[in-house]
Amino acid sequence: MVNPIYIVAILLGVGFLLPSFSKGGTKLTGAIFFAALISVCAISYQWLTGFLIGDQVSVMIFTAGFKPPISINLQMGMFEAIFTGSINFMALFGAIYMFRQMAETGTRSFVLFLLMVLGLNGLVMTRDIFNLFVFLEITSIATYSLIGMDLKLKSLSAGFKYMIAGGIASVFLLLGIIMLYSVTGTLNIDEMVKIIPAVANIKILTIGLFLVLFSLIIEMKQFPSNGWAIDAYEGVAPGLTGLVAAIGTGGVFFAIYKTFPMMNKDLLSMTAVIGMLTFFVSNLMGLKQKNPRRILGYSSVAQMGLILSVGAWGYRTGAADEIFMLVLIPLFINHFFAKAGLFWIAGIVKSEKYKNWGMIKNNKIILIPFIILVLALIGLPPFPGFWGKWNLVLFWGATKNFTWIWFLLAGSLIEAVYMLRWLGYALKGEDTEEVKFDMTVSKNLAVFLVTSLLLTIAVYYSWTNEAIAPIYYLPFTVGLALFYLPFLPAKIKGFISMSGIAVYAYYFLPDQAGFNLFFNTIFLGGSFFLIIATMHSKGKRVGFFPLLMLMIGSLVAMVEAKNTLQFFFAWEIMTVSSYFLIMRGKKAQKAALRYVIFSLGGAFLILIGFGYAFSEMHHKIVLPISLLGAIEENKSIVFILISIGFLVKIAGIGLHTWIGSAYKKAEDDTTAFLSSILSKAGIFGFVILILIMGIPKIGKIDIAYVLGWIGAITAISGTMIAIFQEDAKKLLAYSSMGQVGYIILAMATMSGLGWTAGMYQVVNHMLIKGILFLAIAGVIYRTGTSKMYKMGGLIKKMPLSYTAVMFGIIAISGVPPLTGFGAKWLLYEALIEKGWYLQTGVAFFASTVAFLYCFRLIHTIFLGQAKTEFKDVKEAPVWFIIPQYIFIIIIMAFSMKPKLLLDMITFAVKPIFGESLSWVGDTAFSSLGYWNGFVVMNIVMVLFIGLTVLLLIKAPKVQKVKQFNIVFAGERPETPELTHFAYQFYKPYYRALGFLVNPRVKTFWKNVSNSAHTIGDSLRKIYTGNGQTYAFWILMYGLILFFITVGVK
Amino acid sequence: MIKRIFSAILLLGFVFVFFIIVNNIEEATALKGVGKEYAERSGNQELGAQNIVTAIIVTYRGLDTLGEVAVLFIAATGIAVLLRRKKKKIDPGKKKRESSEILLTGSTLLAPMIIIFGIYIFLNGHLTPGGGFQGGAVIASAIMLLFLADTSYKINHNVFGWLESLSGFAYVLIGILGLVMIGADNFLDNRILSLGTFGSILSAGAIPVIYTLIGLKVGTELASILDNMKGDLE
Amino acid sequence: MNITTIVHIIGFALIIIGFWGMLTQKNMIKIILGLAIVETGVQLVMVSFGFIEGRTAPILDSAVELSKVSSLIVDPVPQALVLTAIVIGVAVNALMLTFVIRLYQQKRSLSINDYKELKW
Amino acid sequence: MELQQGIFILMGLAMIIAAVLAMHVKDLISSIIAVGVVSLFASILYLLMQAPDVAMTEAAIGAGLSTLVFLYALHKTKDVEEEND
Repeated sequence: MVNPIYIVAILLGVGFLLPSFSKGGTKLTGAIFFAALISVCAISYQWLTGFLIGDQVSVMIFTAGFKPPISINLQMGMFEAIFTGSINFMALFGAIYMFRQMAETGTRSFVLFLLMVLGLNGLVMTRDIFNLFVFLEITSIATYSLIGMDLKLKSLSAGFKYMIAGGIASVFLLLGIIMLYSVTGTLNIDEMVKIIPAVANIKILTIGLFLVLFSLIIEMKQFPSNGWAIDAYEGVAPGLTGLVAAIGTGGVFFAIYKTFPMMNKDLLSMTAVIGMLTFFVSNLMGLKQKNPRRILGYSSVAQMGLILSVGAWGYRTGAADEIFMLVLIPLFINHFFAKAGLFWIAGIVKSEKYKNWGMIKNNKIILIPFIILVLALIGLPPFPGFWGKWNLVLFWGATKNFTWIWFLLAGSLIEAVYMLRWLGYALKGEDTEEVKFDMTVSKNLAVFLVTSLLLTIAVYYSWTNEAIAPIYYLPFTVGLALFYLPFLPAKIKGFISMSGIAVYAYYFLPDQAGFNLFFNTIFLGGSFFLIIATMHSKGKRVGFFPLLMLMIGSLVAMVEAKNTLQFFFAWEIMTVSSYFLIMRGKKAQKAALRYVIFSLGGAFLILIGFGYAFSEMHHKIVLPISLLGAIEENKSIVFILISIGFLVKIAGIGLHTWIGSAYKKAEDDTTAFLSSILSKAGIFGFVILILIMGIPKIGKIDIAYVLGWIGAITAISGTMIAIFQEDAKKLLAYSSMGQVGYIILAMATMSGLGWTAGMYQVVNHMLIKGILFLAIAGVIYRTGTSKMYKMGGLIKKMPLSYTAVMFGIIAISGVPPLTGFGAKWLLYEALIEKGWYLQTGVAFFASTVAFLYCFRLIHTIFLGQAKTEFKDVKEAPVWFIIPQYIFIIIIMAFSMKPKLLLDMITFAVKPIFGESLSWVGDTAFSSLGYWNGFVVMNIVMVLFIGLTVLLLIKAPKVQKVKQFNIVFAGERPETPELTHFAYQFYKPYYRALGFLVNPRVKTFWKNVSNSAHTIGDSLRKIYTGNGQTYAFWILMYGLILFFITVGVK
Repeated sequence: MIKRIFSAILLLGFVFVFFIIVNNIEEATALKGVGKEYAERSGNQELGAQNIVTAIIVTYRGLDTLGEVAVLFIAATGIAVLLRRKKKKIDPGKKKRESSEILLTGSTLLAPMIIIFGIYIFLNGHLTPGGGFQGGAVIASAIMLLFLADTSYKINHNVFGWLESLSGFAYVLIGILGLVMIGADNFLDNRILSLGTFGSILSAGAIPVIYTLIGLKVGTELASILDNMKGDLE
Repeated sequence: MNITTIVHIIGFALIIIGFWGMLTQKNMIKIILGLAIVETGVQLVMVSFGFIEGRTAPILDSAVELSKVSSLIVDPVPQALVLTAIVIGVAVNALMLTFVIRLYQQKRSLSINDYKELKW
Repeated sequence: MELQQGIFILMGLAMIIAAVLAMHVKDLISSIIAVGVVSLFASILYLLMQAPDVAMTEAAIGAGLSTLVFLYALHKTKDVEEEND
């Protein structure tokens, strides 16, 4: 192993020599410059592999031939190797990015760059506190000079403010060092740690420790004394800011981390509180930002705040090393690569407003890294940030620090909001021509290197995490494989996906049992047929099938999750893939953003619930799902939190505002998936949760009762909203919200019959929504519009779609003989048996109202007279028709022989809830009555066919009236459509019951987001841009903290 | 006006903090810890240097000084980068007033004396107070005198440039020599040369050599800072 | 009132005056001057931490008897630290001044209130 | 002991007055000179406190060079036309 001191020697030696070679031009000096950087990377790479793979033990390097207290020593341990390695490699990438700018400025900029890297390496390795000060000064002065290098007004003014703050910080650091020296008699950190316990009561020691800590906190850019830092992130050239944000803060963080062992308890908790405060407040302030660089500035200050807080926590609770490896490293690496990459992309896309980043949507070279880095930054799987956050919640849960978990996840949700809003504009923003790209090769190469390195680390993390066995990633394989075949036409990709599902089902379904088998068959079977519809598109449909398969894979992986980590991993992958699927729709940006915020909010609530659960389980890595049942202390909190998370997925009342716009704006066949397959994920979550934990009680209130009412109110409000919709897809969206409400109501009864009804409705709803959405998709495909009052009389042109919709409506409204009736019958039986009469009343009313929107759907689209522009409309493409009729055949089969379906359900429900239905031949006997599906079906079939034949023969000659020759007292209305009967079909009902439906919940959530924005807006006003005010804030902050921690005594 | 009031309140708070500090400082009556260690080691001439502060700066805490020289070097380079003239515009004929005869001859006579004094300072760094930094500063003041006295005086850039980078590189080389000659823990060790007789010019191993190099480097660097700052007007 | 406390008081007074200058003066060069005064104050405090009354400088010339060195000389370590701190302080001040020069060339104003483009 | 303490107090007062002057006087040149005086007094104080090395550094670099750097900076930030008075 090369002695790490050579890192210092090479960087300094080459730094000194370079000016003398400047005669040879920047070509020669550039070559020497890169040679120096690469050799330093090689040394740190050697040490890094030595530690990660080899059995290298941490090494002390002495200088001047004497042992530490006499001379300065450097240390190369595991943590130092990781930090120096990442700093050196990122410096290399940064050098590649900034090469052109540095070559223009001349050899001296290479010198400054080398010495900045020297300062950072020194900062990480030194064990002497004054040496820490010297290396900190080297880093700062080199950074100031690099900042001022491009001589722009913004960089210079930001640099000047940076220097004032740096000057004040070094003043406090010097005072702190001399005080520590005067008490402990040594300058070596390890020696100090040994001596401090003996002299702990001396006042000067605590003041000295406080001063050292405070000066390094200023350098770490913590709120509220970090105005200068955010101006620097905004003003300075992005190439450099990327580096400062990544390695600059990384080096300073390691410096402060080194001093933590010396600090006493309340200094550490002060740091932890400061860090978390910075994380939360900076994210809040990030909401109102317009300039991409300033957004990244706030986000990087926030992330470093979090990392500082976690480091302080580690030492405060004594679990420093374990937390360092499990939480701190993943979080740091995540911030490290994501920030550098994003700043560099911000450097390439020259635009001051994130709103017109729409330009990059057709420039793949920038778009793909941008997406990956934004996802990594938010901490979505499989990136390191996800594992870091998981372990952090695990740690805080185990030590019962629940408020910290709330702050952590609230902060990351806010960060997800403004980052995904930015991503939305990048994917779907409109093209504004004034954005120009600086597509120099070196810049893109640097971004590419950073992104690919981050991906490899992400894969390494996911692969080696023992909580998730590699077999667990099987469901995602087809999705990931399709990523690499974008060139294939849609049909072949569709076929590959279907065969993938079939093979998976063939191998894995047989050995599953109970609800896992039940839900797996729904997910796999449903999506198998729905994919047929997706093959209607002629083009390649790049990106659709991989995302679809990832979603389906995540559903299946969720079902097979053994422990909470696997479950949450699958849940988040599902959120991400469904977000991108919705995003594919035209102008789907707002809807997708609302959807993803709600789902992420729900996912974070689930994570908080797990956090509460960990407090009793003390499991190292993860908590097997089965053990969730063994929780006593905060059982109800865990249940409520996790169930709210699932309610978001099902669009329960109060959390439903995303469903209308998301289903409307997504592509038509994606909506079919969302409604029939994806909403069942929430149901599955409930099933697992209730099976393991049962539904706890809080004091007298039985949560099951509350859940029942939530289901009932969701059902009634979903259907009520649905009636008044003008748009077919919105109508069906709110109808699926209502139908799922029934399922929750059924499950809340916690009785055998209730659960059978619930599961029956699950299957029923999956089939019906599959038919209805695909039929509407066919109609929209042909007519181009989804507004119902624009259509009409399509029965002659699209008879097959008509019949499919008719079957769907009969099934959904519960009219015998189809499966709908079975679902309603079982539901009412269960509710009456349970004694919930009021809920039965509400459910009954809701199902009658449901029939209203079904009638509206079929009447406005298919019946009445055809509009002139749709007279040459052909039948929906065959790809849409096939899955609809397969589902109809299944429905017919289940209606004829309900036993087929009910056996499957009781097979799953019986072991838990016991026998609920007894069978005699084809009639099912429940406690209240009996039902024979077969007989009913035959009678109705006979009647139905008879009537239709009769009508067809005697079809009376109908007098054709031209549709719009309605004359209003002599003048023609200018928009005839609006006079069409289909427009505001239920106007009178609206007048009567409209008050139930006006968007109270929507305004509630609007107020929540507005208040967050205003708080953020008012908070950021403290950064007035005046360097002096920033200095004032730093000193005032120091004073306040001094009186809080060191106090007066 | 409010800003003054707030600053006044803030500084009153700091007065109070410093009052606490001054109250709690108990006066040191004897050396302890590392200070005592250095005194005893220099007492029995471990490094052969009479000036203990120099011994500490050059050898015991050699990495600090290496870092500090780097700080000065970065500052000089940074100032050169920041004050570089974008377009090589030669100043038009606005002739500066020629300085008087007495001033010219006086300065040309005095400057070498000051430079010799500077060299004396860093050569005797390990014996009497003073050393590389002080010597370098004196040399720079000599060059400052020439700048002030003779407005058309231009320092010879490539000589200064070569001197600066070579002395810096030599300093790092001595550090590496320590590693190569003595052992893995002896970066910047001064015992690569013999310690010589206590109190003589060529004693205390490599300390005088290191201090000369530092003296030259600091001298040239401060001179180039002054030259850049002076630079003909934009 | 021994000497170390006197010098401590002087040092801390300088720091207060320096901060006062930095916070209230508009002119950027005045701010840097304030910072210079603060640094001088800090250096004074550092040296005074190492001072022991009635002892001589840490130079082993004739006045200091080699065997009893540790009871005769002042603490050399703070002096070594201050030496480095002075040089670093001057380097930082010089760099800040070049920033001010360049800023002046952009906006022809030395007042810090005129450089507020980057805010919120 | 009284004499030495008296000298220190005197020096201290002089420095504090010079520093206050430096901050409050309007004309920049005199405030730079005042800071130079402060650092000169400081180097004398260092001498009295048995720190010759630090005294020399403070005198040479603190008082000498930094004052000059400040003067040069001031020189370059005045408007060009009224510079050759």
